[in-house]
Amino acid sequence: MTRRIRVAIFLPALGLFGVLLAWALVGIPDFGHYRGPYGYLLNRVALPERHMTNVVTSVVFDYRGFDTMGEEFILFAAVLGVVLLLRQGGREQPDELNDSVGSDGVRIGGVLAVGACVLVSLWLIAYGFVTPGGGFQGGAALASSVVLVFLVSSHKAWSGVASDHALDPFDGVGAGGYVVIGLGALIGGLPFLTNVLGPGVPGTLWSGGSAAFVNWSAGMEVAAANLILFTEFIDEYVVPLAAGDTAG
Amino acid sequence: MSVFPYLVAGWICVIGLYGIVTSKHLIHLALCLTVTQSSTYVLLLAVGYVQGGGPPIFKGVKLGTTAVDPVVQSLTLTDIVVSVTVLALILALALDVHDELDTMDPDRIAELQG
Amino acid sequence: MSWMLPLPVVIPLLGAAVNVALDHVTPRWLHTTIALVAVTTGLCFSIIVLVHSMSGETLHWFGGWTPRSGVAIGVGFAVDPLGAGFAVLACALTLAALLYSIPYIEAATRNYDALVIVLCGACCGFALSGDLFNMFVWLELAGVCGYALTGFDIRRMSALQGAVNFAVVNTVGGYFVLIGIALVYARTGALNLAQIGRTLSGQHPSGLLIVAMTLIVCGFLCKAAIVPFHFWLGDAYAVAPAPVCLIFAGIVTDIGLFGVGRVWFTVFDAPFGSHQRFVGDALLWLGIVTALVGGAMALVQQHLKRLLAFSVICHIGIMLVGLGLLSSKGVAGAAMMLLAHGVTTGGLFLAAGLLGVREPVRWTAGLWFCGAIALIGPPYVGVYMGHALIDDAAVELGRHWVQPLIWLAGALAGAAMLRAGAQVFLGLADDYDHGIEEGRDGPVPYLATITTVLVALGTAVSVVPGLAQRVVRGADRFRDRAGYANRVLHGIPMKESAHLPVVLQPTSTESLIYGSAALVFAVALAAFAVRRPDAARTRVFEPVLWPLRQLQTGVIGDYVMWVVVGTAVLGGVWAITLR
Amino acid sequence: MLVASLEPLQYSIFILVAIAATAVVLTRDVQRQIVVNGFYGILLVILFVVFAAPDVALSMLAVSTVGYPLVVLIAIAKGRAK
Repeated sequence: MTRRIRVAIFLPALGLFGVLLAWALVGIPDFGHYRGPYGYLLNRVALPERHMTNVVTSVVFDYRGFDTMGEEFILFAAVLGVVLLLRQGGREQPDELNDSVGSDGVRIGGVLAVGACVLVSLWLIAYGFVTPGGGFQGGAALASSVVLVFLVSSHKAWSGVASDHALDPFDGVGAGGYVVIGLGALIGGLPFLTNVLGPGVPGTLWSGGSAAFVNWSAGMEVAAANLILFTEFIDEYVVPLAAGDTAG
Repeated sequence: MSVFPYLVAGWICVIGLYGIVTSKHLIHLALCLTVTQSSTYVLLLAVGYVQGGGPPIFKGVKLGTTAVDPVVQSLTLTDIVVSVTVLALILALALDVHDELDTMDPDRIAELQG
Repeated sequence: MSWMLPLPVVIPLLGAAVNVALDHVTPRWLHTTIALVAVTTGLCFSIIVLVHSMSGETLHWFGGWTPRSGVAIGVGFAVDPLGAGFAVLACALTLAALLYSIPYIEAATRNYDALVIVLCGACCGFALSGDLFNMFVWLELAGVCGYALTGFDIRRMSALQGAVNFAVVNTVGGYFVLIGIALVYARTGALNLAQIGRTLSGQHPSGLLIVAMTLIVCGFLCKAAIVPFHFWLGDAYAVAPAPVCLIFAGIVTDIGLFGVGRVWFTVFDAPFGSHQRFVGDALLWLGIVTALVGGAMALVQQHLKRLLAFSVICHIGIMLVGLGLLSSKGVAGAAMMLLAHGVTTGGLFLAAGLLGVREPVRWTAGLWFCGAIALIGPPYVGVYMGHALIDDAAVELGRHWVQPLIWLAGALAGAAMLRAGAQVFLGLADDYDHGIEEGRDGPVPYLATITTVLVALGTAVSVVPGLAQRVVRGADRFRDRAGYANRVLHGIPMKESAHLPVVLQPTSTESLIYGSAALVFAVALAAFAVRRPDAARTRVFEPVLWPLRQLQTGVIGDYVMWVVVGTAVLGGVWAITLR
Repeated sequence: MLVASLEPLQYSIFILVAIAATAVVLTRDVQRQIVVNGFYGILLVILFVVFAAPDVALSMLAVSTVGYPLVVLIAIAKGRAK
């Protein structure tokens, strides 16, 4: 089938699809007039019952914590998949790759920046139950800040920070920790993922109860998973480059 | 025009699909997939929006203040973080295809496959 | 005992996490052991859950968030016998696949076991869940595992292309489901299936609901590979390693159909109940077309696993016919067929895998023919009981024309398998490219034993006394929207029901005749194709199938185009008929 | 009340997002596309803030500043290198 035939069949179908979609969308209650009841109920009860000021995080890690466990495992499985695909055939690590950034100023500034970003990320995870943030956002931010190490220093420094030997345990423990906390409640005779330690003190680090631990394990998992992913891609990029250097 | 935000979400979905079908490059295709996915974020958040409502965070705000729906936000935020890994998975497949066939044009790939 | 419900899901997931955490410090045999233990534990618990779900308490609210005055505030598992049975099947087939993989998959392949058991957990979660978004999460998880498992066998280029097509089509399908969920949420403000159904009951069918249903159903049908969403399946299943194909064919494809059934009988039955004929008929026709296309395409394949892939499409189509009849017997027929087909086809994929290990042996040939006959379904063999129940359901609704069409489709796929068996296993033709990667390791007796167990179980499904009656009872519960909502939202237990007999389900004379005729037809067609291959190819197969093959281009743009076309057409048809 | 007075801002950001999404799709050159996509990501972040969803905005920010660009740029570089 040529491209022209494909587009000729596709455009009318897409038009019909769009019309149907629009027909559905105009049936939604007017913008800004959400009718509930789910969200309104949670907004009402989350603070009094769970002592968490950030309702979104309480939904993510407490009310619908089981969904989040599934999402976390999507991350986990996708990373396993990327590793499986990119690490086929046991790629060699380059011995030495002279790609360090020349200026000391850049390096010092970079290290400071990395430190600051890491601190902000940890703060995002820790105070997720109080202010915007939480394990998912903080974990992603943490991984992003560690990638800065690669950008401001050398590949050598990077591979010291992010090797799969160091990261895989975090990945596994983060994902497994979530399940173990859930199972803990189950062994105690309560439903899976029951928040046994809550409610905590509103506005503090411990406002989450045991959901705070869930939050931290999710943060660990998200950060480790993203870092493994970035490591795999960076190696994919750097290693052939290094091989090219030595050959040329 | 108070359904305008939903229609924007619908448009993003449709244009993303258009990009996927007409794409000539697997990386382009993967990014179009993320565009289609972003339509779900826009739609979900628009659905849960309350006019005049603040974020569902009651830190320094009296409980009972009008706030938007927290559920759609929780559904969206995990999905966004996950989307990178799924994108990476598809790109990893695309890279392996490229290693073998030296092309990322879906039409050419099918041709070379026979 | 409701504490057991999460275990078939979380134990495999925990096993995978432990495997990865210990990745660099422990040997491979320990990983395999952990995986096997996790899946076996999941299997045991899912069997207990199945037994209890027949009568007892079957709810689990995660985090202890029970509904308040009919509003669900957490995620819940609500298990009925069909869901629990699906979880049992998922764990059992995964166990078989893992055992087969021990010698079959290279030891160097890291993370393989972990991905397989996460896939198992995801499928169980999908079957047990009572929450729309939670179902979506498990669907995505199963998808992500699936893409990676398809593409990792990198020695063959086509594996990658199959995986890319699989990934893109199913990702688009997933977005459709999510948009549908957003629409439903906008209307009802709920994610719990029972609560959505309750909110929508008595509501007038609106454009929003019609399109939401279209999107959710089409997203699920992408996973189930129903025409015209099916193109990716041939590409993907033909290239995945044999044990992975076993899991795909047995459970991953089927969760799409399961999802369609689940959302219809708990949610959309409420607003569209008075128009259910139109919904059912659309599914019925999609199913018939899928079955015939799958059967016909199977006939012309020269590649063993591709042939099996099209046979999967054929049988998925027949199951959709059963589902589309929307009656208890129809659903039960689909479930019986799912069981028999999943186990048998899985066994056949493993038999195909055996070819790569050693020279073809006669024992394998016997297995292959046994499995092929089980998939045709002569009286009381293999898929027969599923066929017979669907027949009964069709007759009850006055649709006699359904029977010959689906029996014909099954016979076409069966003929293709008989022909391939004669050519590949008995060596009646040399030019048959069976498409199996040679050079696998593994002790043949060990692998053949697993294969034999699966084929034997699949063949014997129809003669298990009392099974069909229990599946029909399960289907009754699967369809009971009001009872489901009462149990989930208000904790009202079900009524005590009469004890079921443990005897063979009687079937109609028509089914007996059709079953026998299908076998005769398949054998005759296969014999013709083997004896006069050129005549068969040039006069019969090629002219009929040329257009179908032209569509199977392998270009991802074409496949996504068909997804949009299918969704738009189905949505248009429902927009006209359901208003 | 503050948000209610931002009606024109809401509409303009919606229009911008729609235009940017279209631009991402229509940019056929992948190197240019990743730049446009970064811009689209930032617009989405702003949109999420307008929707009173700071959590989602943070999520998008973390992902669209490093995640998408890094992964895609390396894929592009890899594609060019061969």
